[in-house]
Amino acid sequence: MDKMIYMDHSATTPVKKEVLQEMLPYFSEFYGNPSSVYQLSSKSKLAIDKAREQVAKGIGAKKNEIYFTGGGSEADNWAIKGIAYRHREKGNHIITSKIEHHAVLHTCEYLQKQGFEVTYLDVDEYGMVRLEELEAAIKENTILISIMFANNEIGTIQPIKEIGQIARKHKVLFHTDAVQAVGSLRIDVNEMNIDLLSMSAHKLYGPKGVGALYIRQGTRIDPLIAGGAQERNKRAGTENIAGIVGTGKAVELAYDNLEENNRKLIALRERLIKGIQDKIPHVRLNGHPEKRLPGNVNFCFQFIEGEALLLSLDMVGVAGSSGSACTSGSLDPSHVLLSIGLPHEIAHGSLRLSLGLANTEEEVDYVVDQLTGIVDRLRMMSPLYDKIQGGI
Amino acid sequence: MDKMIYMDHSATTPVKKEVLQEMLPYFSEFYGNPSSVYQLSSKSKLAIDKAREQVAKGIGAKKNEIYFTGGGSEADNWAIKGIAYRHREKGNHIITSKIEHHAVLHTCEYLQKQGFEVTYLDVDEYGMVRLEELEAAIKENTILISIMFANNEIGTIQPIKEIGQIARKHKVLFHTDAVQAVGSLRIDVNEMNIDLLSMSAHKLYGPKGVGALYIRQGTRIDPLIAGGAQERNKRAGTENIAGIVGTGKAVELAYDNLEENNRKLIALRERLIKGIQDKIPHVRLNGHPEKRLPGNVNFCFQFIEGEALLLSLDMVGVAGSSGSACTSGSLDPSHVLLSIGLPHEIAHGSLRLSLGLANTEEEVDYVVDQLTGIVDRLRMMSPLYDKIQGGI
Amino acid sequence: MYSEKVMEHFTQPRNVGEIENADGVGEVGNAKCGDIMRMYLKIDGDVITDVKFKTFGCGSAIASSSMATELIKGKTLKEAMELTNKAVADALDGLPPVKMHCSVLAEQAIKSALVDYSKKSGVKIEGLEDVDFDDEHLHDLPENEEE
Amino acid sequence: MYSEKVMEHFTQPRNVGEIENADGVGEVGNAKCGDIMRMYLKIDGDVITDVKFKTFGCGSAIASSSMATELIKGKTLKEAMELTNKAVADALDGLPPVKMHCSVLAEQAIKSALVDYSKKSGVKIEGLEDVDFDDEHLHDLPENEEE
Ligand SMILES: Cc1ncc(COP(=O)(O)O)c(C=O)c1O
Ligand SMILES: Cc1ncc(COP(=O)(O)O)c(C=O)c1O
Repeated sequence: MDKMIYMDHSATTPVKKEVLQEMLPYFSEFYGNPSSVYQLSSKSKLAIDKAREQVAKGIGAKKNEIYFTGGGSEADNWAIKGIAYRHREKGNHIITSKIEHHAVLHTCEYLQKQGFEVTYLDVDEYGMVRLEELEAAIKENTILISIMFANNEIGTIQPIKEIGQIARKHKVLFHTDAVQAVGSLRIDVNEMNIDLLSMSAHKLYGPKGVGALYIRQGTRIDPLIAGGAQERNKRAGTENIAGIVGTGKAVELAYDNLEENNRKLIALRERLIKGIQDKIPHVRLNGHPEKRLPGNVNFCFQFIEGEALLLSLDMVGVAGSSGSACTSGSLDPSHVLLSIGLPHEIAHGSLRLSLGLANTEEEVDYVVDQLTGIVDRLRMMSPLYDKIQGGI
Repeated sequence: MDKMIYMDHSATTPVKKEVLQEMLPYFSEFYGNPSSVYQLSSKSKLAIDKAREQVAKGIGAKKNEIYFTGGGSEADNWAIKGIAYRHREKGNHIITSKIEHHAVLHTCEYLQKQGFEVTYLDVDEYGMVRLEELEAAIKENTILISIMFANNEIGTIQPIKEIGQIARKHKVLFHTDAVQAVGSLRIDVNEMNIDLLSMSAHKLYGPKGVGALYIRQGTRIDPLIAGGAQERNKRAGTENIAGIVGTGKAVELAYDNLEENNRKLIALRERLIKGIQDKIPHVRLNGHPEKRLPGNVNFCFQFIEGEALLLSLDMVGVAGSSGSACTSGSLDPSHVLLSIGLPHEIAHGSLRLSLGLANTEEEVDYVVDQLTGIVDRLRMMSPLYDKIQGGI
Repeated sequence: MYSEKVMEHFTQPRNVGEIENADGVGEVGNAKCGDIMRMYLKIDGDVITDVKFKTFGCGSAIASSSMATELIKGKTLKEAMELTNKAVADALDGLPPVKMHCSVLAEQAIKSALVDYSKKSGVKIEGLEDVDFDDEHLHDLPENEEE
Repeated sequence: MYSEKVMEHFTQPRNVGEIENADGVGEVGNAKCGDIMRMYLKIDGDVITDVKFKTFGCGSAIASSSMATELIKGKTLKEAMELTNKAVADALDGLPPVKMHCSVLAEQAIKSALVDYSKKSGVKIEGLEDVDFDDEHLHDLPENEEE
């Protein structure tokens, strides 16, 4: 195979042709600043308005509850810091989980330095938050629960509706990092009692550097980026019109074809999982077997290290990712893999293949095939495998 | 004239053809997440690296001192909050001016609520900060001076080098909001003793929703957006590669042709200023007559209101802006115009025409012509003009 | 932003000007806030036979003045008293929320001119006592749901 | 990210495997940190006649092992003792800063095998006493200039 097989859609996705097409006029033609009075600007205003409507529709929100941001990380930071600072008088306790994205975890750690108290909930072996533990963690001074919708590494989908119910019952605000879920899963912020929800366009075939925060009407929150009156005084900065237009279109396309896309992705996912399990010994599927993102496959391959695996895959044209320390730029392997109870040496051997709309059965079979050889080769080099083989 | 005459380049600019051209491959072709291991990602990494170099070169900085952001407002918020929170132990006093952009002013006001102390310096009739006042305002607990490089409304350029010297002398960090200056004026962060500098791509023919903060090496600063390890652990979020590439290219182009462009812009500016002064009575040029942005023209037309002026200009195909309350979405006219000592009723009648590379002498003459008629018509309707004419 | 009707009345305002020896003249608003409206009425018995205005203000202030003068021209004093700001805005096919105060100003300018007429002529006009000419609080701030 | 040399030694590593009845065997690193290197030496008098390795680790760990074995094969014990991690990295046309610890590991694996040889054979090797096999602090954190 000569062309690249891209199986890292959870890291980012290419911008869809239709999405880019909608964006293009807003760079050099309809470039007016929406805050201006003249006619050129009304084009920008209308475009943003339409995108806001598209995004709102995707998650069952009202148009005026969508605030565009510079990405998923900004949305997470804003939601958590914005609520924390604004509601400090009411309380200073935040509940989150140990498997959140760093945009949530590092924000919470930052707030701890500023005097906030944070509970990091454990998860079970599949990466599920336990509802009883969540409810038991709520205290008088709890102001926010932040639990991700679906995990970016192992794909596990949380019981968001139930978490929302618990939050509502205790009158605590509920934020969910839905960066991996928007465009992949049906979401209804009302049915699910979600008060704040983060999303990022580049995970759903939209452009990078733009995202949105859903904020339930009436929710009091401090701005993260103060300044001009954009986004109804809540998020300053000249609007990234092309990016916003792309976000709207991407969300619309994703939800227009969700069931069909997901049927296809789940079939590919199961084929890939089965292929690996059938062909390669000493593997472990990470994440929940059913409650997982349609395109997510995550395995640990014992006795070998993930970066070596990725490099080898890259040599044969396959793009994936790993929770190994060598790829995370830190000393430890992925906090998510450790939180589901994996020992370090196993976690180092993880591989995530996240499928997308362009992947095919043929590609899946090719990847299984290549992987079999690669894993074998790396194991033959590994002193750990050696010990197992030798019965030591 | 049938085509629009755009004279609102200080609000935003169209993306240049060459800039968009460089950006395009990074949407759907070289879309790899730079944090990944495979080859596709190295394209993204290299592209960001090149852009960082281009931006750094533009302002005389080192490559590793440039941090990309989601725009100018984010850069301003980050610089000020990041320094304030990080250096709180050293002191809680910030000095800024009364004519800063809202991204700076509202951030400072926000910090005041959090226990910081802020001095807002007055400016003279031209909008200049007085150096003695600045120096006198520095106290034991001063941690940051934030003075904009050039004003977005009246175009006045501050004595940045001298401010930098004062800051250095007193060992206080110096941030400058150079959103209007980058790509319009020569900048050297070392010669000018600048420690932090904000910029925004869409003001210099780059894309919207992307900007950068220059942070002098060794400066300790808290992140505004925490999360992944992007931007050397200082600004989280998957990189807006296309936007960053566009920023780099836009800065490069601007500085490659700066002197030539500015000669042209200044000639147009002086023609426009002279035309208005010659043809229309009861006008006042706002801002410094010489120390002003090459493309900035700002007048007050007595007895009439700015929004009516803008609408009338729009009817004849001219796009401008005003500091009138009616266009700022607040009760009061521009804080900048009030700070240079204009009474409210005069400030309401302001018009900013900011010239760009595509404007021509012919367009300038047309605008002067149209403006003469429009101002006359509105004055004939105005009860204030009436009083003047009638000698009351 | 504005309806076509607003733009039409802004670009071709009706009844601009002054009336010499007007029977009633009213002025509301102030330059500090960016809008002043002055209305001139010519009154014959019970009927407003002519009306003119001068306005310093934004597009919708000028359009509101124009529309308001049109709506009361040839009408009785009672009918003029019944003109609401909403009627002015509706006749303009609506105004943006932040601009509604312009229509309020137009209503007040008429009432202020009627007060002047009433004072000068001694004719009592029902309802005029209750009019509040304080403009300062009429401006709407941009939408900000939370506070 | 990696030089061509690194990729070449990663994809076609030299001297992979074990030596039965090796004269010296050393193992450094630990699975927890994600890299283990084991080196086997065959020694004849003063000369390393054969060397093999097994490595659990990332691409640069495998490439460093491969290069290190190449650099000491056929060399004297003294020459092997003089091999620095920098020499390994240089021979690979450089390693990214965060990967320099891999070359350190390779140097240590050799020294550890020499220690084993020294113990088993009773042959004293100069300089071995000073070697520090603590690996934990070798990993570099991503650049963060300020702290
Ligand atoms: C001086 C100044 N600072 C900051 C900004 C904010 O930049 P942005 O709109 O890109 O966030 C602007 C423009 O809006 C500006 O003119
Ligand atoms: C679950 C999750 N949250 C947040 C983010 C951050 O989004 P972005 O990189 O767009 O800032 C990501 C992806 O990077 C993610 O997967």
